Amino acid sequence: MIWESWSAFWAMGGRGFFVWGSYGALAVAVVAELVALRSARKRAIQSLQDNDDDA
Amino acid sequence: MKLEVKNLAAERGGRAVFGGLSFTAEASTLLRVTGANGAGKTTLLRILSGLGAPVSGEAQWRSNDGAALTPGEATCFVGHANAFNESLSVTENLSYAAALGGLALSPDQMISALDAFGVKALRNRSFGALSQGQKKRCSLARMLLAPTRGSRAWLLDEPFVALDVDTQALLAQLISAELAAGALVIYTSHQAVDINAPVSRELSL
Amino acid sequence: MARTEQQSNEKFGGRWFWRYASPATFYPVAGMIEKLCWVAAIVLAAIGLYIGFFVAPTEATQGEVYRVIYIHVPAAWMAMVIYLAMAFWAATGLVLGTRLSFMMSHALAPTGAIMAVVALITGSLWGRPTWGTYWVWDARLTSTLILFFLYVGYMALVAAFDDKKKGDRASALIALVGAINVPIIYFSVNWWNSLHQGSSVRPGSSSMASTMLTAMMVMTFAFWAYCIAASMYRLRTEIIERERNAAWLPAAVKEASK
Amino acid sequence: MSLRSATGAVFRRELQLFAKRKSDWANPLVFFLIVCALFPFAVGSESERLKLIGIGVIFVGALLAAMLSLPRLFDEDARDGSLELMLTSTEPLAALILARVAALSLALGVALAAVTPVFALFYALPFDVAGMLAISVLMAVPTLLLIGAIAAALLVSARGGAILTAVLVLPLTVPTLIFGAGAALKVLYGESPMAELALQAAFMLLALALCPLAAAAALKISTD
Repeated sequence: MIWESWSAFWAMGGRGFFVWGSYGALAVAVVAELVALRSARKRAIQSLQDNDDDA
Repeated sequence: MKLEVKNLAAERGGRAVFGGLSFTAEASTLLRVTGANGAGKTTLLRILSGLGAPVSGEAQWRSNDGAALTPGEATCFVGHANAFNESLSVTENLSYAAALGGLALSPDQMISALDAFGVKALRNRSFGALSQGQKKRCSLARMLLAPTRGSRAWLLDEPFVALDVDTQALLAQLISAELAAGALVIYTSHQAVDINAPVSRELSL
Repeated sequence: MARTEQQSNEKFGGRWFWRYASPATFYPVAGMIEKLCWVAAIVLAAIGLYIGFFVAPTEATQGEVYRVIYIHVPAAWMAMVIYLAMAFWAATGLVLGTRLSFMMSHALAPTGAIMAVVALITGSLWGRPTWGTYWVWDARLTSTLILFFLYVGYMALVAAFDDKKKGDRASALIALVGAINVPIIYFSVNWWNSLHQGSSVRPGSSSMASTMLTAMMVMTFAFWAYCIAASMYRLRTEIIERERNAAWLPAAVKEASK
Repeated sequence: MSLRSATGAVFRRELQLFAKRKSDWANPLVFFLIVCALFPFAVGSESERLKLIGIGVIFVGALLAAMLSLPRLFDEDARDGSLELMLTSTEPLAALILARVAALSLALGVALAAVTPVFALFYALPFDVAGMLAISVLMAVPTLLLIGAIAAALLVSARGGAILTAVLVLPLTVPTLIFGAGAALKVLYGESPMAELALQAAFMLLALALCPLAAAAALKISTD
């Protein structure tokens, strides 16, 4: 363990905002992409089923 | 002039319009393409003229001695649009069309082509200033630009639409003359028009 | 020589690789690749972050903020790599006419654009404490910005065509044009940057301890896995949308959602 | 022989159109003038400050003005059907497109380069910088139009063509912008602009070799 305490870990030597901000931005981007992927898939399957009903 | 179509399939906007189309057409043949709206008549003409690409199969033009020709060398396509620029004069437009078609055009020949459609007097007018009927006739004069008659197959998409009775008869006459000179004429038409032809066939899509 | 898919099928129909050009065959394969990559992405990210945050020491000149490079550098690389992959599939599609290839490049583009955005945001967050400002016209950041514009143009072009086949070919062509331009843009931006005295400090440019390097490499593999998984997921959605009339599809979708 | 007459016809027609419709030629110049006149209102009128931004403003203004002319390459022809003449020509499409872009570059490039030194005076730039800027603009316009021809060809039949053309083309003009404006900057700093000019020429040649082929492929795709 290179950190003296958890609070030192979160502080990141005073640069916490930039380090965690970066990781936060990545997390937001990934979550947004996953949500978008999910909803696009749902829409596709929904319209596929509508297609079946028509037939 | 000869056309060989083998197993041609085409689609428009992602939908198949026709498939498995095979036929050959020899010189002096008049081929009328018929079919309901959306059957692919225009699509077929566009493929034959090299404007469109088939999904599968092929259409091959050949000269009388059997050598393969590109659609550009073998055909003259006249579609719905006039293909003339409104700001330029009739002769400027015609000589542009001739140069792109690989035809060496003499001034005399241009005048006689316009004369055949009775629009010789309009040759120096700006195309945009003409009436619809005059525009159509000027634009049809493109078919007569080839130096020797019968050297290019005519592909005409609904050529009789928007023509008055006299011009229709005139066009029918010109087509007959072209066929007599050994050309191949393929056209689409909803209306039946009397055209004198050595061989007359119909292709139903 | 460009062919249509049918014409390629006549030529390559019997070969082994041709089977995988069919959406029906590739749909379940994509599903397997996707599952594998989700797992790999999570495991590798966990390992990489552990090494990066708990094993790798503090960097001598930049302090703790250097830990941003574990995501900044992989994201910038992925933005680049995905563009090349996109162009590769676009070229394949143009030559063979295979619709699966076009779908592949459509599926890659959004993930590539997101990677470019992540690289830009993390780069400027890294830049604030290091350069004193959020944005410096640094060569690498600037190139990534232009790469992002290329992604946006590509996606806008795909959306501009109602005729899917036309959109496929048109966007593939622009992807290729972009791919030829990318090295030229990188070269000229570098030239411009050296002329206008940009910053010389860059994320990851100073000497790095081997544990830092290890963490960065592991994270890079995690990013690869994530990007492959996300694009495979998007590819399968696109297959569902575009092959909606195919007989095999409902069964395959049901099988996958079990 | 017939290749020469076909490309010659395309070239001549473009110039005839410019001669008949003066506004096609005047509007980009007026646009260019207005763009250049707007900036001082935004940044202030001190000549030292204007000198610094002048090169960039004029160069970007010229690129945007040239880009506004891209739709005229194929859009009107597609509407009136004369694009079909090009597509069914016996001569290679790429050569015809090259002739067309060459005529447009000649008309527009010369016009834009001719007014560039005048605009340079607005920005208190010395004469040698103004001259170099004119040369740069003259070299950049063909490169931009060549790259732009690809996008214009792709978007002949697409929705929202004009703005999308800009989105596709502008990022690709970055190298031209860097070296074009860079050459003038070098002169402003009293250094030799030869390296920038050579690179700009190299890009132009590369565009000359590749873009007509790509634009021909693009036109086939969008009109199929």
